[in-house]
Amino acid sequence: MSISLWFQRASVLTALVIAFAAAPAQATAETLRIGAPLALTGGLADEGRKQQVAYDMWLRRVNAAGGVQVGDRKLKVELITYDYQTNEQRASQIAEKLITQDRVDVLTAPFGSGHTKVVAGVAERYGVPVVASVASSESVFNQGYRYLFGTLAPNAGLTDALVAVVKAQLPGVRRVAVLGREDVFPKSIAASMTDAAKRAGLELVYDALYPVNTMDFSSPLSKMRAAKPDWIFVSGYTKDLVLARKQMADLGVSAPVITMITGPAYREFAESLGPLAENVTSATWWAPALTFRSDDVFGSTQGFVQDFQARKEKGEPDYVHAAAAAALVAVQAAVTRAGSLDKAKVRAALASLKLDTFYGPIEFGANGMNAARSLPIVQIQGGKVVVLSPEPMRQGRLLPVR
Amino acid sequence: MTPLLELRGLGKRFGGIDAVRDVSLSVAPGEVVGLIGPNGAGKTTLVNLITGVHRASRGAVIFDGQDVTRQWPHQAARRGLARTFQVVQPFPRMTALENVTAGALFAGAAGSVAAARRQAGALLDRVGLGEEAHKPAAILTLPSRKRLELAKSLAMKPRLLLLDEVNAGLNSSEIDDAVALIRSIAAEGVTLILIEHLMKVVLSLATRIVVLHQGALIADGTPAEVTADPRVVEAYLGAKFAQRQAKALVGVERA
Amino acid sequence: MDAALLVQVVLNGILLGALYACIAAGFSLVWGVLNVINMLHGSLIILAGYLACSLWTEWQVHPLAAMLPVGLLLFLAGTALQVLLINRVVDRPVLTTLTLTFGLDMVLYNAMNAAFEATPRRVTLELGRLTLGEVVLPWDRIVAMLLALALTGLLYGVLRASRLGRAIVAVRMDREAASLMGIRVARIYALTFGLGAFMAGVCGALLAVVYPITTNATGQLLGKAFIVCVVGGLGTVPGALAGGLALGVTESLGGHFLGPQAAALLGFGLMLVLLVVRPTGLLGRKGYE
Amino acid sequence: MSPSNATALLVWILALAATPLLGDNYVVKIATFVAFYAALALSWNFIGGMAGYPSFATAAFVGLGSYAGALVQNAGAPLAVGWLAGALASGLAAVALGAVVLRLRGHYFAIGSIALVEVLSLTASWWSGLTGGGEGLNVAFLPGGPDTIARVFLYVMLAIAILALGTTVVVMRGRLGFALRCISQNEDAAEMVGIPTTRCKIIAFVLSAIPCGAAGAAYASWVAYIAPADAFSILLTVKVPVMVMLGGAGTLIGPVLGATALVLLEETVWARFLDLHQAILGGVIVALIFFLPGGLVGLARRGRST
Repeated sequence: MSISLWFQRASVLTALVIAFAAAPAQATAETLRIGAPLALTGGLADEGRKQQVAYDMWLRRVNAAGGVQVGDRKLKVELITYDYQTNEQRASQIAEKLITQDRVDVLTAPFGSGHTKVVAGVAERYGVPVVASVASSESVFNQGYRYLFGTLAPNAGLTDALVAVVKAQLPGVRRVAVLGREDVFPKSIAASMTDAAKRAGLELVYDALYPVNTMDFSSPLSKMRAAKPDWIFVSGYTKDLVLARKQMADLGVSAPVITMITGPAYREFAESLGPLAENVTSATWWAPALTFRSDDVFGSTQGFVQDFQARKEKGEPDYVHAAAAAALVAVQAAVTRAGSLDKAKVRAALASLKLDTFYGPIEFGANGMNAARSLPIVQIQGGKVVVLSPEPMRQGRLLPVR
Repeated sequence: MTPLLELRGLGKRFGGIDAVRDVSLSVAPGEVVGLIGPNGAGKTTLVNLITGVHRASRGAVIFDGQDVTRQWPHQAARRGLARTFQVVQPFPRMTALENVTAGALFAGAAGSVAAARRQAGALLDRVGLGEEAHKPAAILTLPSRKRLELAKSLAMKPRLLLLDEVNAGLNSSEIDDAVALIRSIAAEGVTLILIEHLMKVVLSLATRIVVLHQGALIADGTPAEVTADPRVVEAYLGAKFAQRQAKALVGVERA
Repeated sequence: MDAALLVQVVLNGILLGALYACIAAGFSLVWGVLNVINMLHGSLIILAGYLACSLWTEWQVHPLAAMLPVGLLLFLAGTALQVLLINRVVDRPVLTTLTLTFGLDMVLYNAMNAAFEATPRRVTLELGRLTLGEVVLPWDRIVAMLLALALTGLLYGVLRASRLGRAIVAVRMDREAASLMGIRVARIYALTFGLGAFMAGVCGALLAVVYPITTNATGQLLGKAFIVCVVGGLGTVPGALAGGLALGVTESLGGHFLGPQAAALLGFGLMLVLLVVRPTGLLGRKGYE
Repeated sequence: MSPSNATALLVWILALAATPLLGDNYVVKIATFVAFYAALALSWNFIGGMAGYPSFATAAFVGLGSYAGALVQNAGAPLAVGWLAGALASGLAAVALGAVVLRLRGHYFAIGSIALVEVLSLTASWWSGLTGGGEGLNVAFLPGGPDTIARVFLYVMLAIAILALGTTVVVMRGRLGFALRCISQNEDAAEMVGIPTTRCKIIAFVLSAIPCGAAGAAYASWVAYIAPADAFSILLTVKVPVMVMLGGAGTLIGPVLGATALVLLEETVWARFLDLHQAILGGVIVALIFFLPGGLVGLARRGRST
């Protein structure tokens, strides 16, 4: 090969790598820089977009109010987002890019529980606080990361509240069937459910896990029908739950109580199922009907809901929107309390935070998870999400499925 | 002298058809045996059984005293049992030189790739493909490809070489060159089995002729005996050929 | 083990298998005739599903009525795609055609994500169910069974009787010989790919009733099409039907006796065993490399 | 190996090795991924480029390496032992799976190899007793500051890539390389000239598995958490052959060039076009098929021969 050609190729390679070295490090006026890896494409694109909307709602309110109070001055907030394509390698690359090139002060976590752990691993090494908005399984917080926090309360809180409501309002329910998805959150919530059911003296008549991209539930449902349950509990993503509910109707599988974790909390669940969604219950971390006293940038739960509807978004916000915005509310409070952008101080402020927000009280426990508290149990009645508990915000009674 | 190759009651069934039925034969080292018979008589199947391409349904193949019935083709090649293909099978995107080098490197057990390459070069010159050494095999003409096949087989340092219609599709002058080449190979002591339809080639090279018909051996003897055998005439040679042959032999005896 | 439950499980398997056959039919045709692995097939089905959902939500067009128009639309798109792009590499090695269709799939996937967003949507229409004593059969899956039989029958008829069909079979058997007989092979490839896309379209429209349509289901559909083709065998029309039913029943029984996770493993296990024992598949013919 | 190839590869290695001095940890991480994918591409080249068997089993070996490495490390073994365990596990799996899948050719082999990825992924998620199933598996979190960790894994991945490179050179120059080229062009003729085709194919498959297993194990320690869906990624198993085709299959420098080009291309395209990047990347792959049949190396060679 002629020398010129060789030289050409070698220099191209070197130039490419060097070009990356001198990445743009813009020097800008001092601002609070928050990095947000979002799944805008790939399997979690749907949920990623909700986080994006929630972050933007908070950002508009904060910057409209002049920024975040840090010590004696107010700093504008800059939100840097990249699409990690629901891909683990991309998530870890983006975490590194946000920390080293964009020099963010705080990170929010991606939607996927597994991907949250990957980002948290990178952030822990740099000592950058990460506030996750949609990770509620203990297994996400079991690596002893000191810089990882999550606004969702642990799963056990959900299932205990659920069992309490059902035992109180439908005492006849005895036989429970549990079908969980073999995935971080759905699997651990299914396990909490079986545990809560046993503790409450209910009889577990069916307990199984289905693989990640299941296209058919007829065999587990047929078996479940033979077990004649009073209560059918299914966990998974919206796609799985819609398919399962439809196939239950197809195969004549039913029970007085049908719980699908977190299906009813999403607008798409009721939209995709229509009449089949009636009286399906779920536990969730937040519902628009809950009214909380809040000293945060939204003022109140209603303030948050009005902001959402003002953006011409369809329907009402769900727990993903609320938890995502709450994560940034917690960051704002921590930065103000720490009075500086120093990461260790912000972490300490987050760890000792006690805050009432539109989303509910936020108090991070030892492992970084938001403390358990009475979590709302909801049911779809007449196509709308109705809160069955906790007591002060109850809107209706638990109705059995026809 | 122990035979180099011995077939004992060899048989092969494909579904309902008996392609080869109960063939027993032995070939001594240095012999040049012509294997003839009508199309579909099972000649190529017999070659495939001997070289391990097909597994025999019945009987045994003994090579150099060793039972090789269940051998893989590459084991046959390494034992010095080489064959050419009726439809030539080169490595298309490799040059002629590399094709022959392959033979020398593996079955021919050359010390290194470089040594194999040298041996290949010499063989290409011998078969008259010297100038086309660096052309890809795919673009060679049919006669050149046939010579390439021969060179590749020689590179494998064979003790027994099965030539499956190596002259098919050649014109008369090309056939004469090929026959001369095959004669020189036999002269080096390589045992040959010639599968041929061209009686001219068989008669000029073979010291013994074996006739296969519908999967079974119907004759095994000297060229003269076989061409006179009525069953062979009726099955394959045809009456006209037999008479011409008889007249030619009479002339030879008288001269 | 009461008999009714076992009958139910087997029938579930057969109806599921019919769905798998619908999904795989177009894919098997394209692979069989063009010897091209069409990675776009899953996205084409989902595209048809989105179209059926939009027709339903905007103009209340019943998906069963939407099947034909959506199918024809995809037929045109498929034919165009084949003529413009795929025809030019159709005789290149497997890696090339597979990578090409993988690249096209990324483009289509991104376009659908931008146009329709990933939120799962479904035609909220309950076709109800047929109850025979203890056994229950959902109507939408029965329709899928009828569709699978119709598609197989249509294809069988077209390939057997029509001139186009004879040409497609000839091309499948030996491309060079077919072109020597005066068959414009490129045109046959275009029409065959179009026919494959048509079958994806029809199946997608029906699927909009059975499954929530979302872009991240394309991979699963493709995976099932792979298995069905290998199990059923390429090059034969009933191959997709046989493969689909075999896979459906295996997954249903596997799921019943060993649990849902085992069902998926069994599906792939069945494929691997058949790949080795009988690469031409249950009904396939030899010489199908 | 021609001098120009050797120099180009040396420049490539030095450029990657120098990134910790030239840029921040993000650039080091990109360089580490370039080395990671170069190792995978070079491994694929043994079975896909040289033997002509279009394998889509890369993700199966990477995932298996990750789990084997993680389990060994969690059992207390030092890092390097974990990585060796990953390499060994994938190598042994390649022997067993190869004996099954390598009996197939063309499309059937391609589909069979993809099936391996799915089967291993489903097994990992079903066998939750050992692997934590869908919940994933934590891997021992390595102490050390971000800079040191970034450098450690850059050099580990680079070392694996260099090992794969060295093996490629040795194989291409020796008998095995020649045999694999014969197999890829005409397997029956290869058998007839004395090449034990089955054994050679399995060796090529094992060679294509070992670096993947090591890279998978190293990746697990680097990321400190693995889960079935990401460890056995279908996207990766298709992307690696595309990289080799982009560079030029069956050559020495092709895989390295292809891996580097695609990783850097993804970086530039992805960062600039937030929601169209996947379509653009798809478009690039389509363009590659039409305008670069022989890959970048083919382009260079065509440049030279005209």
